[in-house]
Amino acid sequence: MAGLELLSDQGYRLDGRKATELRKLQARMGVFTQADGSAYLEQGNTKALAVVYGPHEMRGSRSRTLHDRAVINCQYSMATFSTAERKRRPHGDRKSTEMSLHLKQTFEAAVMTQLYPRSQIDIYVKILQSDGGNYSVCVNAATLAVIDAGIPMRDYVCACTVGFVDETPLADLCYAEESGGVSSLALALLPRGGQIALLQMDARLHQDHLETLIEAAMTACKGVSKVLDEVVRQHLQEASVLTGE
Amino acid sequence: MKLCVPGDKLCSSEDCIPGTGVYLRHGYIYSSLAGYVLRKNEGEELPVISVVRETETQLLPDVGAIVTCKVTSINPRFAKVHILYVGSTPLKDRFRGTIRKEDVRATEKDKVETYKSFRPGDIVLAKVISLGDVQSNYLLTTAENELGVVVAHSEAGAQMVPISWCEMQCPLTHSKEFRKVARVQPEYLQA
Amino acid sequence: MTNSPCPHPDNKPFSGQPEKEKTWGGKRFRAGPVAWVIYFNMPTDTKRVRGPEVSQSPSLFSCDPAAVLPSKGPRADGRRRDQVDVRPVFVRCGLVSQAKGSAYLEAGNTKLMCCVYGPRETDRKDETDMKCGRLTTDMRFAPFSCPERGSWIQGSQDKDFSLMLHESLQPAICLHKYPRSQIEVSVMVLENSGSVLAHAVTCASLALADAGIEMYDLVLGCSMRQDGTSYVVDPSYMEENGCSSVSCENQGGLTVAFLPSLNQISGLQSDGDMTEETLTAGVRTCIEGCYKLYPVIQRALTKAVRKAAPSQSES
Amino acid sequence: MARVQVSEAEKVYILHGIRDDLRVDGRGCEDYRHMEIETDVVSNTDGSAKVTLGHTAVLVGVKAEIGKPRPTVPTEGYLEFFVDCSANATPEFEGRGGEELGTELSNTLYKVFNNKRSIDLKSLCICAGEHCWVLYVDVLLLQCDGNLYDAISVAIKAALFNTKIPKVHISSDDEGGKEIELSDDPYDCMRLNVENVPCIVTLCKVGHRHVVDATLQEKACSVASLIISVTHKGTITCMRKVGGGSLDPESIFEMTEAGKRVGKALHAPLMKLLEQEESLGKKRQKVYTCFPGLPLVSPQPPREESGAK
Amino acid sequence: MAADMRLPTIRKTVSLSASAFDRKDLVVPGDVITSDTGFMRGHGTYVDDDKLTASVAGEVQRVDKLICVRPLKTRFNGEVGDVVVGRITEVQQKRWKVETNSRLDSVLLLSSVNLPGGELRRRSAEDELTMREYLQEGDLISAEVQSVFMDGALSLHTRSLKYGKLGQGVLVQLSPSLIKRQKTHFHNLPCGASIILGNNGFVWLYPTPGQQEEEAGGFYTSLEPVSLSDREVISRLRNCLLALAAHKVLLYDTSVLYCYESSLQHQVKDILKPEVMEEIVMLTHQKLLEQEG
Repeated sequence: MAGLELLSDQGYRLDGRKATELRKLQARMGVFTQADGSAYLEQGNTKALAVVYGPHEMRGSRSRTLHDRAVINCQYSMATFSTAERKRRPHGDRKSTEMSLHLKQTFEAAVMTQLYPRSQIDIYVKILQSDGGNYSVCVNAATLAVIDAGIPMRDYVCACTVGFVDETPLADLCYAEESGGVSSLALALLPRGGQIALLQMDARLHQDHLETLIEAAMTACKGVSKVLDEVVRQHLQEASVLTGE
Repeated sequence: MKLCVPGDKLCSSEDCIPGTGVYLRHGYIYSSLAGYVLRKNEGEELPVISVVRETETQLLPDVGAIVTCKVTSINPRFAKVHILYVGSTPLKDRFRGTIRKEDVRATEKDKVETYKSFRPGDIVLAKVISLGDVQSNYLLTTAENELGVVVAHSEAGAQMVPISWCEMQCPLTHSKEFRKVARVQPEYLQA
Repeated sequence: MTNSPCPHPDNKPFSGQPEKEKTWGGKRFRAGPVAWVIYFNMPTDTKRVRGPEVSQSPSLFSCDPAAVLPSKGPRADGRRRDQVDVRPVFVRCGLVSQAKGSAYLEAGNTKLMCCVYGPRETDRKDETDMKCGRLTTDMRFAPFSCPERGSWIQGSQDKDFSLMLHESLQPAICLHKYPRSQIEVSVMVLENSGSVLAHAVTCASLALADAGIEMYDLVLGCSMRQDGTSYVVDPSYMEENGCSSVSCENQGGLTVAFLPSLNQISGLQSDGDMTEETLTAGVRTCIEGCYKLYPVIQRALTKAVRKAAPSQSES
Repeated sequence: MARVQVSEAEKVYILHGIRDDLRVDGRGCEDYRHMEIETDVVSNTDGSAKVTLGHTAVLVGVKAEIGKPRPTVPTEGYLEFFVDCSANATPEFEGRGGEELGTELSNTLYKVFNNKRSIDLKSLCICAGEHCWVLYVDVLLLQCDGNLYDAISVAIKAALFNTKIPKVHISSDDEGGKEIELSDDPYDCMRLNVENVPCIVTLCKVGHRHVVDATLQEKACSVASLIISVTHKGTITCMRKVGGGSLDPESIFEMTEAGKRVGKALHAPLMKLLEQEESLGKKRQKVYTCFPGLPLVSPQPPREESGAK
Repeated sequence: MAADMRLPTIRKTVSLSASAFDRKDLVVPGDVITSDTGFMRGHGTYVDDDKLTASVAGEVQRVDKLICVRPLKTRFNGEVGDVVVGRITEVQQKRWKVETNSRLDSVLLLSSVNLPGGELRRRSAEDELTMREYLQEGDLISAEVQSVFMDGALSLHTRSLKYGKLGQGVLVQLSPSLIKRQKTHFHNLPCGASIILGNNGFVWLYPTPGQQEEEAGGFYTSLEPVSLSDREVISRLRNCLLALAAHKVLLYDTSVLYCYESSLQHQVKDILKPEVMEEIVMLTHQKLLEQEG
C-alpha cells in the first residue's frame, strides 16, 4: 500500500475527487414505521441505517435512571457482510464498543436531554456497507433519525473525517485513503454555533498542522450540514403537505 | 394400592371430584403425577380422587398458606424474609418474601415500626396474602394473633421468652426487646 | 474485486498464525505435537490448556469417507428394516440423589441421563412470570460421546437440541401450577449412538415425573430415517450419519415427541428431502414407535414410586 | 422474537376472525401480505437481496470465500448461515438479546439446507479435499412484524439467485504445489442453480384453524406453529414444530398438506420476479435499501467526479 | 392462497397542491424563529443568545405570544383532559402502569378507577391485592389524562362511564400528531363500527355496542363472537387508517369516513397495496376539499 499515491500531482485523489470535495451524500428519513425515528444515509459507498427508539421509560436496570435528564443509549454495529472480508460478529468487539461510546458522547452534546428526565433514548446505528468514515456516516445518519423522532436538538450534529497528506487536508476519507496510512481526524460539529461535539485523532500529526486540519474538518462538516438541511426540509415538506390545515 | 403415571385416565368426572395431583379433561379425570391413587369420602356425595406420592409433592407458597420464615433484613418500610416451610413441609429451594409495614399487625397500622417488630434472624410465622408482582416477592402478613415472631434471640445470644404480644425478654440479661409476638397454636409447635 | 483472495506471498508453514481459510499451500498433514509449537507464540487463553485448533480423528484418514450403507437386508445390529423395530430400552429413575428427580436411559449404545431441579425462584427478575412457571432445558454432549471428540462448551448444535427438548416438554408440564418459579431440566449425553433427541425427550419426561412435577402426560420420543423406499426406526449413529447408496430421492430423518395418552404431538423435526406422503407415513411410524416404548416407561416409573414408598398404607 | 402484548378480548376477536376466514387486516387464512423483493443491494457482497413482507424487513448478503472442504465430503463446498437480530429491529435485541433468536433461526436454516438437492454443493468444489467455495449467507433483520422464517427464506433464495461467484483457474507449478487464480472479469462468473432452493412456509395454529404469514398479534394467539420448507416440486426439506403448545397428529397432516400447497405456489411468482429484475439489468432504477419504496433524497447536483464507484 | 410479490418502485406521497411546498412555517433544528424578545418559548424551541430557536423539525404554531414547533412525528405529549387509549404493562401496589406512547409510562391509580359496587366505595386492602382481577397485563383501556407529574409522566383516570376496559376490537398505533383535536374522540361511525381516536395516536376500532348496557365499572367484556359483517367494516376501517397515516392525512371522523367510502370499490385486503392506497387517499383528499370549499 505504501506505493499508493493518495493525492496526484494534479491534485486529484484516488477516486477522482478534489482535496476538499465530499463524497456524494444521499439520505432518506422515516424509512421504518415501527421505530420512533429512522434514517438511511449513503455517503459514497458507505451506507448506514440509524434507528431511534424513545424517549421511553428506562428499560432493564432502573439504577441507570438519571433524575434530571434522559439517558442516551447507543449501539453501533456492522452487518457481517459490510466489509470486504466477512466479519464474524456484528457487534460486541472492542472497536464497536468504542464507537458506541463516541456516538453516545456526541449525541449527549446535542440532544436536549434535560427535557426528558428519567427517560431513555436509544440510538442504534448499523453499517450496511463500509467504505471509510464509518463514524461520520453514523453520526450523520443518527442526526436525521433523531430529527425524525421529533426529539429536540440544539442543532444538527454533522461529522466528517479529514486526513492530512502532502501538507494538504483531504475531506471525507474513503476506505482506501483511511487505510493508506493517512493521519486522520474525525470531528463532529454543531455547525451553527460552531461548537465541537467530538474530536478524535489517534495518529501522529505535527502540532502546527492541527489547526489547519480542524479548520478543514469544520468546513467539511458545514458542507455536510447543508446537505442534511436540505434532506430534512424536503422531508418536512413532503410529509406535511396534507397535515397542514 | 393402585399406582399410576402422568396421563393415566383414572375415572369419569361423574364418579369423583378431582383432588390434588389430577386434572380434568373432556369430562375425565387424569393423573398428573406418578404415585398412588387415593379415593376419599369426605361426606360429599362423590369421593375425592387424588394422586399422592410418598414424598410430599413440591409445594409452592400459595395465597392463604401459613409459612415459616426467617427474617434476613429490615428497613423502615418492610422486612425481607426467606420462606423455609409451607405448613409443615420444608422447602427444598429458597423463596423470598416481604412483610410490608402495613401488614405487620391488624390494628394501628400507621404506628407500626418494623424495627420494633422483627430483627434479622427471627423465625416468623406468616400468611401469604399475594404472590406479589414482577418486582416484589411473595407478600406476607403477620396481622393475626397467631402470626408473628416465634423464635428470637437477644443481643446476648439467648433465646428469648415472650412476655406480651409485643415484647420478649432475654432469660440471661432480663432485658426486654420489642417484637410482634405470635400466640403459638399447639398445632404449629412442632414446625 | 472486493474479496479476491490472493496467494499469501510468504506462506511459511508456521508463521505464528493458525492456518486460516484463505492461506494456500500444498497438501499437508500435521501431526499433533508439531502443531502445538505454534500455539506457544500466540496470546494464549491462560485458563485452560488448549489443544490445537485443527486436529482430526484418525478414523477419517483410515477409512473411506462417508461409508456407503446398504439399503437392503437386515441392519447392522440385526434389527429389521421397514418395521417399527426399536432398540430395547433400559430405564431407571432416581440416579442422582442431589437432584429433585433424575433418570438414566440406555437404548442400544445410546446412553444418557437427565436431572431435574426446582421448582425454585427464578434467577432473573425480568423473566418472572406471574401466571406461569418457566421451564429451562439444557442438553449437552459429553466430549467423548461421539466418535469425534466434542467440546465442553455448548455449541450451536447443542443449543438447538436444548430448544427442541424445551418445545417437546413444555406442552406436557402443568406450568400454571408453578407461578413465579422455574424448573430446570438438564440432559447429558454419555454416548451417542443415534436417535439422541428422541431418547432425551423420553428420559427427561421420566425425570420430571420422578421429581413429582405435575404433568398432563408423559412425553415419548422416537426417530426414524427414510432412505429411498425403505426406512429404519430408531436409527443408530452410523445409520443417521452414513451416506446412502441409492439416489437422493426421498431421504431424510424425522424425530417426533408424542404425548401418548392425550394423542398430541409436542415436538416434530425433520430434515432431508421427503415427499409429503413419506413424511406423513413417517410421523405415523414414529407414533407407533412411541407406543412400543410406553409400557417400558410406565413400568420404570411405577417401580420407582414403589421403591420410594414400598408399603404405602391407607392414610 | 419481538413480543407484543395482546389482551384476552383482542385474542378472542382474532380467534373468531380466523375461524370465519377474515383476519384483522382483511386477509383470508392462506393469504400473504404484500411482498417486495429487490436484489443486488449491497455491493460488498457477491449476492444480496432485501425482502419486505408487511413491516417485516430482512436483508441477506451472500459472500463466497475459499475454504477447505469438510473431511467427510471432500468433493463438496458448503454453506454457512448467520442471522443477525440487530437492535434496529427492536430494542429487545440490544447487546446479546438477539442471540438466542439468531441461533434458533440459523439452526433451522442449516436443517432446511441439509440435503443434497437444494444447492448443488459439488459445483462449489474447486479442488477436491483442498479447496472449495464456502458461501456465507448472512441474514440481517431490519424490522420484525411476524413471519420471519418465510421472509428470510425468500430473501435467501433471491440472494442466492443473485450470487455471482468468480471463476477460478487452477494451475500447478513444478513442485506439485497448486495455485489458484481468480478471474478478474466480473462477467466471468458462476451462477448458482436456485431452482431447488426451498421456501419456508410457517403455519400458525390459531384456534382450530391455521394461518400463513401470521402477524405478531396473531402469533401471540397461537399455541404452536409448524415450519415447513418446500421446494418447487413440493418435496419437504425440513419440518419443525415451534412454540409452546402441542398439536394433534391429524392437524399436523392437514397443515403439512396446506404448507406444501402454499409453499409450492410461492416459487413460480418468485422466480418470475427474479428473472424479470435480472432482465431489466442496469436499466432498473435502484431503490436500494431505502424502504417503503420511496426515493432517496440527494439534493446535491451530481458532481462530475464523485463517488468511489 | 394469494401471494403478491413485486419489485419495489419509487413512489411519492400524494400531493395535490404544489403551493404547499415552500411553506415558510416549516423549520429545522437550529433555525432562528424570531429574535424579538416579546415572544414566549413553547415546546420545540429554546433561547440562544436572546434568539428564539427551533429544536425540532416541524411547523411553527403561534398562539398569542407563545411560539411552539410541532414536530411531524413524536411521542405523545399529554395534557390534562386528553383522551388516551393505553395498554396495561404492569400491576403494582395501588396502581397500574400504562403504555400510552408517552416518554414515560403513564400511571392509573387504584383510586382513579370506578370499582364495581358504586363510585363512592372506599378502597380496601383487599382491592389492592385483587387489582389484577380488574385489569391485568396486556389489557387495553380508554382513559383521560387527569394530571401530569413533575417528570412528565401522565396520571390517568377512568372515572366516567365512557372510559374503562376495552373489549373486542382492533388497535391501530399511529403517530399522535396525526390525530386531530376535537370535542369528542368517541365516534359511532355510520358505516357500522365505532372508533376511539386517542390523542396519543392509539386508535381503537370496535363494533358499535347494540344497546347501552353499562356494566358495573366497565370491567366486564363480552366475549361473544362479532358478526362477520361488523368484522369486515372494522378491518376495512383499520386498513383505511393505515393508508391515511402512510400519506400523513390528519385523522378525524370525517376523513376516516371519506376514506372508508373511497375504499369500497376495493377488497379489504387490497387496500394496503401501495397503488390502491395512493388512489384511495387521493379520492379522500378530493372529498375533503370539496366539503371545505
